[in-house]
Amino acid sequence: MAVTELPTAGMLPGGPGEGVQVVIAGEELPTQEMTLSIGPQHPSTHGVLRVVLTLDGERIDTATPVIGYMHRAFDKLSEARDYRQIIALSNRHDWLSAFGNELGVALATERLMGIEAPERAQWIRMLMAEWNRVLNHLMFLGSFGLELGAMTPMFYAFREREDIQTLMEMATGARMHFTYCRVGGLKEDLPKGFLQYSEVLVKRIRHRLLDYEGLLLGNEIFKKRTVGIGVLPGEVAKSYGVTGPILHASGVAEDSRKTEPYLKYSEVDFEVPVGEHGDSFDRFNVLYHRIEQSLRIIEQVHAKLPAGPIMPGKMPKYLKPPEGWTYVRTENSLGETGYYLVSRGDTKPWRLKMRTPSFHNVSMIPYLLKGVLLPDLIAVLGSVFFVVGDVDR
Amino acid sequence: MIFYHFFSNPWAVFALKLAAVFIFFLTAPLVLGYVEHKGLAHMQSRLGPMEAGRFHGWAQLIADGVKFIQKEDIVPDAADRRIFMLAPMIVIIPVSLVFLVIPFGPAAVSCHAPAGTGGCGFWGENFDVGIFFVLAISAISVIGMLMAGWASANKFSLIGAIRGAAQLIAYELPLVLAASAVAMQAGTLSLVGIGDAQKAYWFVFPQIAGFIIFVIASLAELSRPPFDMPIADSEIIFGHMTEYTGIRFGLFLLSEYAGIVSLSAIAVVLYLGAWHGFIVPWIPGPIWTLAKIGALSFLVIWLRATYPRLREDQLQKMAWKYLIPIALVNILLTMIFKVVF
Amino acid sequence: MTPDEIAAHLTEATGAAERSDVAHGEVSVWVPNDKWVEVATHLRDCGRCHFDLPTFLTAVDLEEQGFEVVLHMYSVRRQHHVNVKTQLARDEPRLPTLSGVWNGLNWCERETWELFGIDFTGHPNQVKLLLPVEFEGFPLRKDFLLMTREAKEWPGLKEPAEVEH
Amino acid sequence: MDPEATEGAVVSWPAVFVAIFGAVAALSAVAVVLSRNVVHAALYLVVVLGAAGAIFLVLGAEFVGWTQILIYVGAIVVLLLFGLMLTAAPIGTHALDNQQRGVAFMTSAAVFGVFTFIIWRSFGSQRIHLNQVVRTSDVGRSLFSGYILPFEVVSVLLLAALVGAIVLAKKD
Repeated sequence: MAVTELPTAGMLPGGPGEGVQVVIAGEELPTQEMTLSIGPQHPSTHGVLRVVLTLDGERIDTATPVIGYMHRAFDKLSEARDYRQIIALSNRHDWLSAFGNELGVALATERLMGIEAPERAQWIRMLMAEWNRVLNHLMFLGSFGLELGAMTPMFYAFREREDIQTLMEMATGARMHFTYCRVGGLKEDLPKGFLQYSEVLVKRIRHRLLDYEGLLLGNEIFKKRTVGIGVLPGEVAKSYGVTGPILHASGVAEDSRKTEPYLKYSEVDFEVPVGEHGDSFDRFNVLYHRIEQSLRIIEQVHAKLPAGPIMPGKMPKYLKPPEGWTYVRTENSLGETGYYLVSRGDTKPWRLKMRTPSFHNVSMIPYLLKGVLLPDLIAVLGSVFFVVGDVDR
Repeated sequence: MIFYHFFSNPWAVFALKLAAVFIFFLTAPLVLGYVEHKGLAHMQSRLGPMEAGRFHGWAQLIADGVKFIQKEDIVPDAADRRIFMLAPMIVIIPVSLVFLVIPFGPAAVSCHAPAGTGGCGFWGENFDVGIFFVLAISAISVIGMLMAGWASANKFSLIGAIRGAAQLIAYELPLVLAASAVAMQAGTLSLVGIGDAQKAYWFVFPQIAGFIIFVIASLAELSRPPFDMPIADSEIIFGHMTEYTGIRFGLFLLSEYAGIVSLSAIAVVLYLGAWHGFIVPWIPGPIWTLAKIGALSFLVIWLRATYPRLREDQLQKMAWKYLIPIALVNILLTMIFKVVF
Repeated sequence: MTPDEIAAHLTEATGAAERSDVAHGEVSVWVPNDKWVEVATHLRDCGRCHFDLPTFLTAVDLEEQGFEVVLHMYSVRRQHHVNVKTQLARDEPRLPTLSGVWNGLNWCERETWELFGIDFTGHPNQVKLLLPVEFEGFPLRKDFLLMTREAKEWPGLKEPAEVEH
Repeated sequence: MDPEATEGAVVSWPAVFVAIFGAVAALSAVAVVLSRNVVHAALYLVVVLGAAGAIFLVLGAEFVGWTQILIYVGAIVVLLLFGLMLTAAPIGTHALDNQQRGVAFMTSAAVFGVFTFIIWRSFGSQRIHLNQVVRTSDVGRSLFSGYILPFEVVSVLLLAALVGAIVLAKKD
């Protein structure tokens, strides 16, 4: 049984969601193909994603993601809500990076209205966004290990997440859906003791990251499972609109914090870790090093955080952006989260399109899964970081 | 006097031994399971069970057992009913039989036990071909696994069972080869004889390669991490056990932990000097055996906290390309050693 | 290239740009429907533009003016953006597919099709993506009302100060 | 196992056990053939082979008995089941019947006759002495002295099979 050559770059026959033709060599006995439905309730799909596989033995012929189980009609809902409500709606989608989602809505509205958040608010936003990024990456760091059978990193990751959630709770009052951003600034200033605890946490997490290095990155079996598995060339990644850590792992250092700095990212010093081969190991490695970079940014915020107000002195009573449109992109934890906002001068947006990284990551899955072994499905799926809420919106 | 009469009747002693073996078979997995709960928890910076039985959740597994018994025993509609129900027994019976031959101590000095009552000593039965018995009987469990996977009428179960069977076939060979090198070294197939032969030195020293192979192969036989692909939860839910509930599922779990204890015990007898102690040799042999079994079982648990799992083909490659050739060379070296010295 | 340069280049190179606009640092270029694929391909292949990352594709309901389809592209190498837009008639909106130009637009077009009812001709697999198969209607059209809102107006529609007592 | 019973009486305990296991083996063998489900057939085969192993054990040939179980039950039937499940073994009744019953019956009857004849002629008048357990060392000694040529021939045969299997598997 022969499987058609995999195109290394460029177009796929049929594209994602389409069955890729399998050529069965004529002279041999055709083996029976098996259809296996992974999900919607499956431990390794992070929510309700379903992947329909056709298998030849344990080798995957085609993989078709089936999404929509968590579709919550964000686009339609936001046409019936005002801007403050949308902030609360938006942070539900990628539930692992709630602050990053809110930030985009606030920035888009601010840009249309011509408001600029005060200095301090911008620094704090950056601080929160980076902590949120660490929170998000820790989750994937842990769960990826778990999917490969290493259960300990998961518990370690949750230990660290617990600490960070406590920190976030101090400022925002929430543990997951922070709703801390406001159009124009922030809900409240940082509470007393927040920065001290934040500094302690940076040190603690930096120290504990060594555990992950020992348990996963330096682990022979982990390397055997991930090196050379699910190779995604940079060109293919781009053609699918893949952004964030997955794109970085494929060797493309595209990060809007660098190329189009928003907030105060131009004033802090950090690097964009990139991978060499674009395999599962690289994606994981990039994620790990992104945490280190986020911690670096957080430390710089500690040092540079100015005093001042957190909301502009004079805000209009009603948020009514003037007629116009804009697209704001932010480098969220998993990649580019963008908001395409069209306003007709009303309290509600005329159209708000949420562009999420997970949607594009998942649309690329059929490419990565073709021809891999079923156990590698996990090594691949786990390294294509996505949150189902972020896929379906 | 009545005690004397009782103990002088070999059949009564044999019955007593059987009862002791049965109790050990039921309790050792529970203790091990509890150690796994707590040990794993502390390695992962959490507490583990804390409620059942008040003191550090010591009764957790008993509570689990009660729960398993109470739960409904569901047989899927599409399943092959009889085979589905039979499979857990086929898995657990061979594992329990292995406990019969584990020697915990040396033979008694004066002994008049008639044939068939197992002789005198801390074991259930002393077969002439003990090690062979262990390997043969534990191979039967695979059939139960295949039956469970096939009869469940679930694709995940079937994949799990097929993986399990492939794994067990591949690792049966290095296991037997490593064990036969020990048998050659000791000059006997009897487990008691092999234990006796380690009076001067433990076989782990001359047979270090064999020991490592034996441990790796045992882990694979037991489907324990890093070789737990047959039940890889993130891929195929729970392999051949996916459709099982209640007491039948409990039997599968019991057999897993009993398997850890029994294979650790066999490794202790084959390599780690059985009941022979060191530094403090006045401690009785059975306690030494138990301590060593405990240490080896703990290693099995420890590995679970440390390693991710390998892939099926990597596992097969390891067996056929490395373990089996090394085991064969090991036999050859043992042979030369035996002939020369 | 700066936004203005991109707009100028597009007008000049393809001759397809009807008009262009720069707002908040974002450039939009409106092209006719029949040049849609040609423009996208040109933007991908042309060395000066080199748009290699299709960010998203979506549509906006303009009510009586029909629909506006928006394709946002980014160039990783040149680090610039462009929004290519085209307007479609309200009845039977139809546009050639771009899933042959970029893999990543396959899902975007499926989504736009099911939410706006814009038919992408030549799409290899135009089936429901997010919505259940049996769902009827195109929810993101302005004439598709939210069920609950049909029954009762959103109570938070008016600010408390605006409510007449 | 009363020594007197084995010595004097016509019906000894081992004989009873051999009869029981023999009956189990025979019935299961019939079930293997009559079973319509290929996996059921394979599982009946396990019973047949297990009963054969048990007969060896009863007769004092421990090593041979356990070998029977290790090799046939633990490896060969597992391989068989493995192959069946990988190819086509649907659950439920699955028509496995073919129209060659007459030929099959004649063949098996012939094989049965030939084996019975040979075994009867070779061992017909011999008695098994159950008091002495066959020691593993004796088995080994006779295998490597009296039967060394057949042993080596079988080894070569297995080697050839192994090479053949590798060649077949390499084709992909």
